Amino acid sequence: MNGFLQQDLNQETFTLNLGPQHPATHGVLRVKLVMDGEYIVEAEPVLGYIHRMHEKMGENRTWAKFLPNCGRMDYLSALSYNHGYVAAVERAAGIEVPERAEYLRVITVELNRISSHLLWFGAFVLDLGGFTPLLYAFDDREQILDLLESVTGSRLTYCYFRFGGVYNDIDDAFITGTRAFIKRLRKRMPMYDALVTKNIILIKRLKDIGPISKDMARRYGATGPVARGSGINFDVRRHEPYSVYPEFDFDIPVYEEGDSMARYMVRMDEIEQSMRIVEQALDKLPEGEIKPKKAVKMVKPEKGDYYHAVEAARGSFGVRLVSDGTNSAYRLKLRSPTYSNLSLFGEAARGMLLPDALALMGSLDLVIPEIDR
Amino acid sequence: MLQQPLLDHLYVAAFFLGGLLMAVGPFIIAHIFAPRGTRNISNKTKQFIECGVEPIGDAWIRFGIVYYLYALIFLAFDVDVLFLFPVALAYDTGLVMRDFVEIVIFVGILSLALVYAWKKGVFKWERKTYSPR
Amino acid sequence: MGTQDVQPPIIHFDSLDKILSLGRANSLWPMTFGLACCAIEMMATGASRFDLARFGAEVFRPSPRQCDVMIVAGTISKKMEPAVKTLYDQMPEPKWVIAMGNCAISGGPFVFEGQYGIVEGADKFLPVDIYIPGCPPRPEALIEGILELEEKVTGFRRWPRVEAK
Amino acid sequence: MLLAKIKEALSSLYEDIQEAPEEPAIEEAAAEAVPEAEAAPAPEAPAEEGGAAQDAEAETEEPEPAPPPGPKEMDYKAKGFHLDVALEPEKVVAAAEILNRENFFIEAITGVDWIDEQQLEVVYDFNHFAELCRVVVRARLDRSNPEIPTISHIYQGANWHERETHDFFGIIFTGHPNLEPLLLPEDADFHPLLKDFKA
Repeated sequence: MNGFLQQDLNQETFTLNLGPQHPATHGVLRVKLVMDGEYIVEAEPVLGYIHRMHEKMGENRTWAKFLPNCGRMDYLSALSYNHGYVAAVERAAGIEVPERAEYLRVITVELNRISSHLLWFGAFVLDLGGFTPLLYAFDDREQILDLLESVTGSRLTYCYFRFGGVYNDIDDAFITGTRAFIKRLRKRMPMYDALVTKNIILIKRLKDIGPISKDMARRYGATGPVARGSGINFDVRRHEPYSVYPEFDFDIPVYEEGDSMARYMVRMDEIEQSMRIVEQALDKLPEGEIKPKKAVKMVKPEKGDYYHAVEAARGSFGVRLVSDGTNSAYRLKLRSPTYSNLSLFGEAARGMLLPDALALMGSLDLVIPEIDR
Repeated sequence: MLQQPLLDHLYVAAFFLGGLLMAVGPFIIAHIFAPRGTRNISNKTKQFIECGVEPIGDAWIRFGIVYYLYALIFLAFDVDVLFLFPVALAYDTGLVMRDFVEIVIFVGILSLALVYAWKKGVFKWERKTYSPR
Repeated sequence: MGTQDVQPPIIHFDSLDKILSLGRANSLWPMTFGLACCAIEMMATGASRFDLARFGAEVFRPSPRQCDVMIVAGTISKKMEPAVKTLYDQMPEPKWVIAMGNCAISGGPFVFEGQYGIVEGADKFLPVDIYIPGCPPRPEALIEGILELEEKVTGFRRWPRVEAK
Repeated sequence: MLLAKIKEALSSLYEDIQEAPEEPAIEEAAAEAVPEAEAAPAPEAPAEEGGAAQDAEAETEEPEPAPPPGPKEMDYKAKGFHLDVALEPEKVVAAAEILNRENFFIEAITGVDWIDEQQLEVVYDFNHFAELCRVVVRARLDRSNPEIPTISHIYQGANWHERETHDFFGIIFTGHPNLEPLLLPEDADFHPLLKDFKA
């Protein structure tokens, strides 16, 4: 506890470990809480319990060998991470991507975003005490996993994108399956809305809990639903258009209140927007190649550093790669959104009740291996 | 009619023993059938559960009075219910009206304690800030 | 290694052990101990489609005192190793360990020459009973692992074995 | 246009290197396709700083033929960022203050180990919520004792980024509140991402 002496308070405080093994941290995040009764005096997240050296592996593997790692950083929206890394290398090496491959990328990334938001919805309401929504949300999520598994081959840690295209083409079964899934999810969302969002207990647990002001979000570099919950209209798909996103019309849900309820509503609305994107992408799906004619074996981007950002489910995921002309990265920096989103927890949770701090942490939608990399 | 009160006391004693058995029974069963001791690697079996890491500092500190007052109110009403059990046994043996009035007075006086605590703000759970924060 | 020898229970004879192990095998309470990607597959196994409850193992207890099985689901980093040891010690006997996923078996995809951060495999410091390969293993694989553990506890397999046609 | 304003504001950092003045290199701002102003009210331009806009070009100590020091405009399509500002380590705090006034937010701090030039490089990524303008501030440090002032008092988000860069490269951020290992175990004394790191 940096400089926080016990004697400062005539009311003794005690230190509580919201430790690595805790149901509410959804992974191995440890938060050192200095508590005065049930009120948090000081919260300091401790990271590194699942540090898996992704950036070190980026340096001693060739560009193509690093692809499986992308799916294992944020395994809930793994395809966005595939997209970020592959697009960064394509920008560095100047590889063109055929039109149909870009559409397939957008379809699978948006489906992955829906499955990530569904899992967050189930786990978040589980943190607040409701167990049943998790079972419903996982039921829907399994439908998406079936669809994505038929195309990519894996359920969670996808390695579907290649430099210059994608690995596998989609067939009619996938298209009809996706349309059926969207119709089914559209019927279930009003049920979630009625049962959970309008539930007085949830509203009481989330309204005005963990307010994050626009300035605090900017000073900490928070992006994604956490920033959009505080009134910042920042979405990398719209702000920094990449791939074929400019061809779809979807709007960015932004809420001004900045409390946990706002962040909750942003993600629930985003599920609807992602479904709109998938539908438009399926309607306008062009024919053509999904991979470059000659397979891209040796990727050798020229010297220099490049940056590419994509909108992952949790915020702007950026890849900064420094290449020295060889076929492996000289330095690969992975800017993970939850790293910055969580860094404001220390300031935001000061003076809160412990259960409210858990509601705030759930609304930040944490995936710990993405923070520790 | 000596047996009737004796019989009643036997019932109460039987229930008391049943309750005791129900409470202590699992401990005895667990102690008998479970293997004794547990394999451990870093001798941390006896350490308090703190999500896998060393607990920092000590939990025996002075904490807010609010918790104590809450417990006090619970205790008052717990004892209140305790007295109602024997009354329920001997409720309509004598004059019904008398018993009813007695119970109302008994519960009434006790709920006065509740009103007093309410006025003193025990149920308002806001933070008692002693520190000059 | 502070291994304390585990004496047998006070009342302890063969047919009683059979009955107790049958009960224990069909009510294995795992600990909520998800480290990484395998934890999501563990949650999916506990959720509605794969439903671990059919095998009595759906009660995920957060506290180590109340669980029988520690499912090591994910990568054990060097910073997490003391915590895993502490949790294992705090579990009451009889306890079992399932190493779920390649990371828990051998460090998985994060083993490379000059790696400084992870422990290559849970069996470096834990007595592992069941290994479930996969990265992440499918929920069916985890259920097969639970059934395998039940067979190890009771000695016979109650559920039909899936024959690869 | 935010890019031109920030370029001019940052170039003021170079004015104090007064050596042989050359004729300033004229770079007209490449016309970017900046998306239409967002619904969020664009930050009103702060009072225009004084000081002539022309950059007093001067030799800096980079060994290769020194390009005119000052914010270089990059082609966003090829590189991914708009402005590349190479500064001395002491100037980084001033640059962060300028960017903070313009409501930029910090995206990441990256350490790069140029072992053959015996230098460590710290790269700061700044981006803006309202208009697309990614500014990259980089500073080169001597590899033997890498020291750079911290910017965590301006951008609190940089606190963790700096601790992580210290973890991986051993760069000392002077003035940082608690520069302990963040991702590595508490007692870690090795810096794994250095090129000469042996496990």
